[in-house]
Amino acid sequence: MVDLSQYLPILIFLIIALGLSALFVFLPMGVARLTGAHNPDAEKLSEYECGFPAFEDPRSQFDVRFYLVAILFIIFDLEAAFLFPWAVTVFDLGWSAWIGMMIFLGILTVGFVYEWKSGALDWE
Amino acid sequence: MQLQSSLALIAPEIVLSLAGLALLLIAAWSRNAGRLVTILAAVALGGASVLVAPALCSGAMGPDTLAFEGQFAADAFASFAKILIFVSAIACLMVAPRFFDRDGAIRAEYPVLMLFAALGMAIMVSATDFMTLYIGLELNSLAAYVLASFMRSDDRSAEAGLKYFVLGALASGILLYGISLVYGFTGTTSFEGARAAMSGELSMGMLFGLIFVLAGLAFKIAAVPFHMWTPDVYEGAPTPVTTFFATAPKVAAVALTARVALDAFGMQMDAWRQIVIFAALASIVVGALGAIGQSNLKRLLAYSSINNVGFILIGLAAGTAAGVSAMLVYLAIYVAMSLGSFVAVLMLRNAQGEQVEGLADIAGLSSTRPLLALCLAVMMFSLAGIPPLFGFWGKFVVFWAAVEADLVALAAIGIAASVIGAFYYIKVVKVMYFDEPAGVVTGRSDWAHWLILGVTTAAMSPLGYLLTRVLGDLADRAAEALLFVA
Amino acid sequence: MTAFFQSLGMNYEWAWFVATVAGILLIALPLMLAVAMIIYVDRKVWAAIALRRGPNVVGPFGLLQSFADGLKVFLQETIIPSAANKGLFLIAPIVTFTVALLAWAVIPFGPEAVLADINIGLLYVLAISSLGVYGVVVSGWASNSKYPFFSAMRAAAQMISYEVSIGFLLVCVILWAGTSNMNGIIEAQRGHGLGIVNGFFFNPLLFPIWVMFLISALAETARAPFDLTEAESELVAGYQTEYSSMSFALFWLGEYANVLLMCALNAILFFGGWLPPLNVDLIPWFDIPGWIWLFAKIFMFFFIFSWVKATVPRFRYDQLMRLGWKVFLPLSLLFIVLVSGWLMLTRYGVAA
Amino acid sequence: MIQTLAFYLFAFLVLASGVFTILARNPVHSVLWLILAFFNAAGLMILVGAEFIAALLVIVYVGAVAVLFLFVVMMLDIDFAELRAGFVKNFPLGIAIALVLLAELILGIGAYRAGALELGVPDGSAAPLMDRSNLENLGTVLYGKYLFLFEAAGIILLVAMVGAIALTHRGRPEGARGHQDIGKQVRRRPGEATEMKKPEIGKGVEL
Repeated sequence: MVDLSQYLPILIFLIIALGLSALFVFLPMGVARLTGAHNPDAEKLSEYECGFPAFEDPRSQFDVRFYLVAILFIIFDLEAAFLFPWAVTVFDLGWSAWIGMMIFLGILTVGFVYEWKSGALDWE
Repeated sequence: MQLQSSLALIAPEIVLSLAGLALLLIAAWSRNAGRLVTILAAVALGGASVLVAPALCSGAMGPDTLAFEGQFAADAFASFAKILIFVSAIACLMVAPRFFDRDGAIRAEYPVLMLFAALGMAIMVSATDFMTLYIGLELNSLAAYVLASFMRSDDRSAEAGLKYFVLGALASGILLYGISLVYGFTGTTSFEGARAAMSGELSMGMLFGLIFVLAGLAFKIAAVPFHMWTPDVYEGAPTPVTTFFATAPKVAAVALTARVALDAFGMQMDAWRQIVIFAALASIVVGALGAIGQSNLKRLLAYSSINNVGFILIGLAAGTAAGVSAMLVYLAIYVAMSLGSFVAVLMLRNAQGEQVEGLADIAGLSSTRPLLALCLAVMMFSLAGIPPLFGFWGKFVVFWAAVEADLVALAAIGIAASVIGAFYYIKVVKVMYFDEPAGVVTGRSDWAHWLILGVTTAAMSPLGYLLTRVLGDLADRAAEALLFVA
Repeated sequence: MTAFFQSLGMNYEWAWFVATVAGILLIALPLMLAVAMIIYVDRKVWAAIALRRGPNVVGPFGLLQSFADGLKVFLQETIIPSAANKGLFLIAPIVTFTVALLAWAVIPFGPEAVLADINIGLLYVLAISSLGVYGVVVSGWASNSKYPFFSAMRAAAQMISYEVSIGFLLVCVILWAGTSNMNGIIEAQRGHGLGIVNGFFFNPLLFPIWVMFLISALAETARAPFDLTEAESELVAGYQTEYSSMSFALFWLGEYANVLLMCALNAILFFGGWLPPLNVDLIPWFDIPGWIWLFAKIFMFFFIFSWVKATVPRFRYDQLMRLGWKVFLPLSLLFIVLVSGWLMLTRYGVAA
Repeated sequence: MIQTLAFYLFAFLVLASGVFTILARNPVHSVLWLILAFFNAAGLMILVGAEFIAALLVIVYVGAVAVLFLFVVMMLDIDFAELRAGFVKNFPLGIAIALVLLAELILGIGAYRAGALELGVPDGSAAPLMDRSNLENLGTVLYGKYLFLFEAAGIILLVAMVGAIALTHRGRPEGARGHQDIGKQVRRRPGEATEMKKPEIGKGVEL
């Protein structure tokens, strides 16, 4: 069974950590106003581009390969997710469970080989 | 051992998976093996059909056909559907290379995805558990989404894939909601358990679960009111893929719906019957009316498929063995007609070898390509159900089953609507035979196309009546296997 | 600790609450202190390898250098670029730092000294570390500037690529330990090597896994030689380019907290965590508290991290992706097959 | 008490972030709200005792799926105004679906109130599992009874992989530069790359 009392500290930790980091971000902003370090001007607030004014929109279209990596990541992440419950039960369930997982891994390895050979993993 | 008997029962599926994996590896290693992979995929499908056939001929049914603790049934009903699915998949593989030749050789992913789609459908029709159902459905759908947008440089194909995907995902979601409701209220995902739990009074939750499951499935068979994706997807997808969509998945989804309705929800026939009757009538009417204004042949055939689904559902609505048998006979005839008509469309090419799809472009086809025009005319008359042709037989058995099940009104409305439907089929024939020749269709065709068109035309011609005995016999066995538990 | 507060006259609930908060602060505050000191150590190690002196002005041996830096950034102005997406721009460092702290909740410092002793401890760490990517991506996007954006995309692809193989490697450890509870994994390593050595690294099947894990850990935390996200010759300072003041410092703190976390994971998963290195009572070996052993091991791994950074040149991006997808992924899959097959043969037996 | 409080906290945050997912003007904000919703849903999962599902929700949905979403919305130039227009056009459909889902919800609550959940008669096989961890319970069922479906799920993942590559990946033209062949580099020997020459004084080297 799940012991919920073990999760409560995580929740409290989350709240404290959030508070702490928020403090770190916002406190110096307040302090800077008090000390007079806060002194923005247009030049200072423009984005950095090696000293030039920016000459194009930074949010440009990206190589489709980044999407492909993300999709493949989802698939392999799911595969890993299937492996976790298997890893703790396979020795109770015996060879059928082991062989079952090997078939599963085999199926995805075929996919992986296909991926590799079709050049989806190549970057230049 | 139990596992071994289970494995023996899923032999066709194992063959398909292994073939799919092996072909994927071939595809990975040589880029230009598309044609070879297509042939091998067709061989694998043929092998799977052979493996499936004994169960159909012997009329397998009962607990011996159940595999994996009742998650999977390899009975005669599933076998009937599987053979139809595999045969139409083979046909769609045969017509593909010529089509894709136009922009470079066929890519090997096409046959591989086709194989996996067929595998998903085989799992669907054998599902006796909601989880098997969902897995099979998703396997089929996922492959279908990719196939629909397979010509990625073509905007229409990409759009078709996207539309299919978004609406398909929505339908899957609805189906899942339904399944979880059924599971929540019956405490089981197996059809058998759901049937037992529903034998008493139908609670509100179960009813809603049932409605949602049927709605999700109605999307997959493109029955009204969940048909809106059909014309766009059929038009946009590459024509061989459209041929596939119009045949195999329809068989699988109809068979699945029949199993869910008669097995899992079998004790609550009154609850789903009204839904099916409504969907049947609405599909017939919307299909017939929608087709009238269409100028694109693929769109027109899409509406025709919606229309046909209505007739198929009439068989299901009867809910008897005769009804299911009639439904299966109709399905078989429908598959042959769809294959024939889509292949005929595939053969329409202009001088540059590009596909021609407009209704106006086939004007006067009878003078330029008389044989093709004749075949297409046979298909159209058969789809309309005009007596000497075999299409009539399908409609006849379905209406007969409905009348026997005391659904006289349904049969009457169906017959009336089929008369409206005949209008646009005959319009196509009129354009081909009596309009001024447009002279657009001049391209040559492949032998594979002629073969499929010839076979289907022969089957739809009055010669087809020679098959009624065999077909009816097999369909009866399949129907009996489905209703065995009942 | 709850018992102690109860003895002060609190009822159980309050005692538990105060004890938990105290425990959290006992993790979070020393961690920040440790980060400050470890940055100093880092710089000293590089300096030593490069035959320099390193920080030596502020405080004795320059020990207070990090605190001086901290004070400096604290008093700086927080610049928010006018084109930036202000809310997200400020949230990004908060996310980075929070996530870096949060993973420490399940790290065991001793047999009893763990804040949250959950069954899925290792999965929790994996889940939390998969959140780390958001701080980077959001900061890069919110800055609305070219270099941060490029860097964010690179970082995201890099982190997710190596997360895949880290996931598979962790499965091998879970297979051998039979549990994903952190303390359970440590206990499984007691006397693992010939009954003497406490640690999975001694196992010939798990040693290569440790090596891969160490390298993946470098990549996951974007440490050299995989620090392409802030490759200064290409991307200025990467996703931190537009940041200043404490927001900038939070990225640093988070980054080093993550590095320490990875060192701790190396120690816990492969080197016996809070167990002494050998399962033999040489000196009053077992009387030394567990957390000292753990800290010593963390420190050792941190030294390896610095050492690598000081000596290995930076990878190119295609080489990085190649290593992740074409080397580690298949290898880690292979090791899952090997490890599970071997364990099935030895634990379950051939008959069945 | 704390459980109830935590439930309301998570439930409120799920709902609120769900609403903001729809209302946010900027798609990137929408995705971030969605991530917050996933995160809180994971909290809810922990409250019902499904810790593994919670971990999966974070690892797979937050850690993987949402990253892809973020990639897509960040890197595509999306016309926000056009998106709005589509929203208005599809509003009736959306309302219809929302109403249907609302009906589901009410039914679910109604059924819960009525105590109509008749979960069948336990056959005893599931009972001993309950004292084990979530991970073990799930593994026992998934790799025992549902092994067949698990393999089929593997094929679904394979199809997803093939589909993703077939639709997005374009093979590079032959001879594209920049591809590194590590094996070739390692095999290379100094003798193949360099040539020792001793030119006479006053004469150059013929290349």
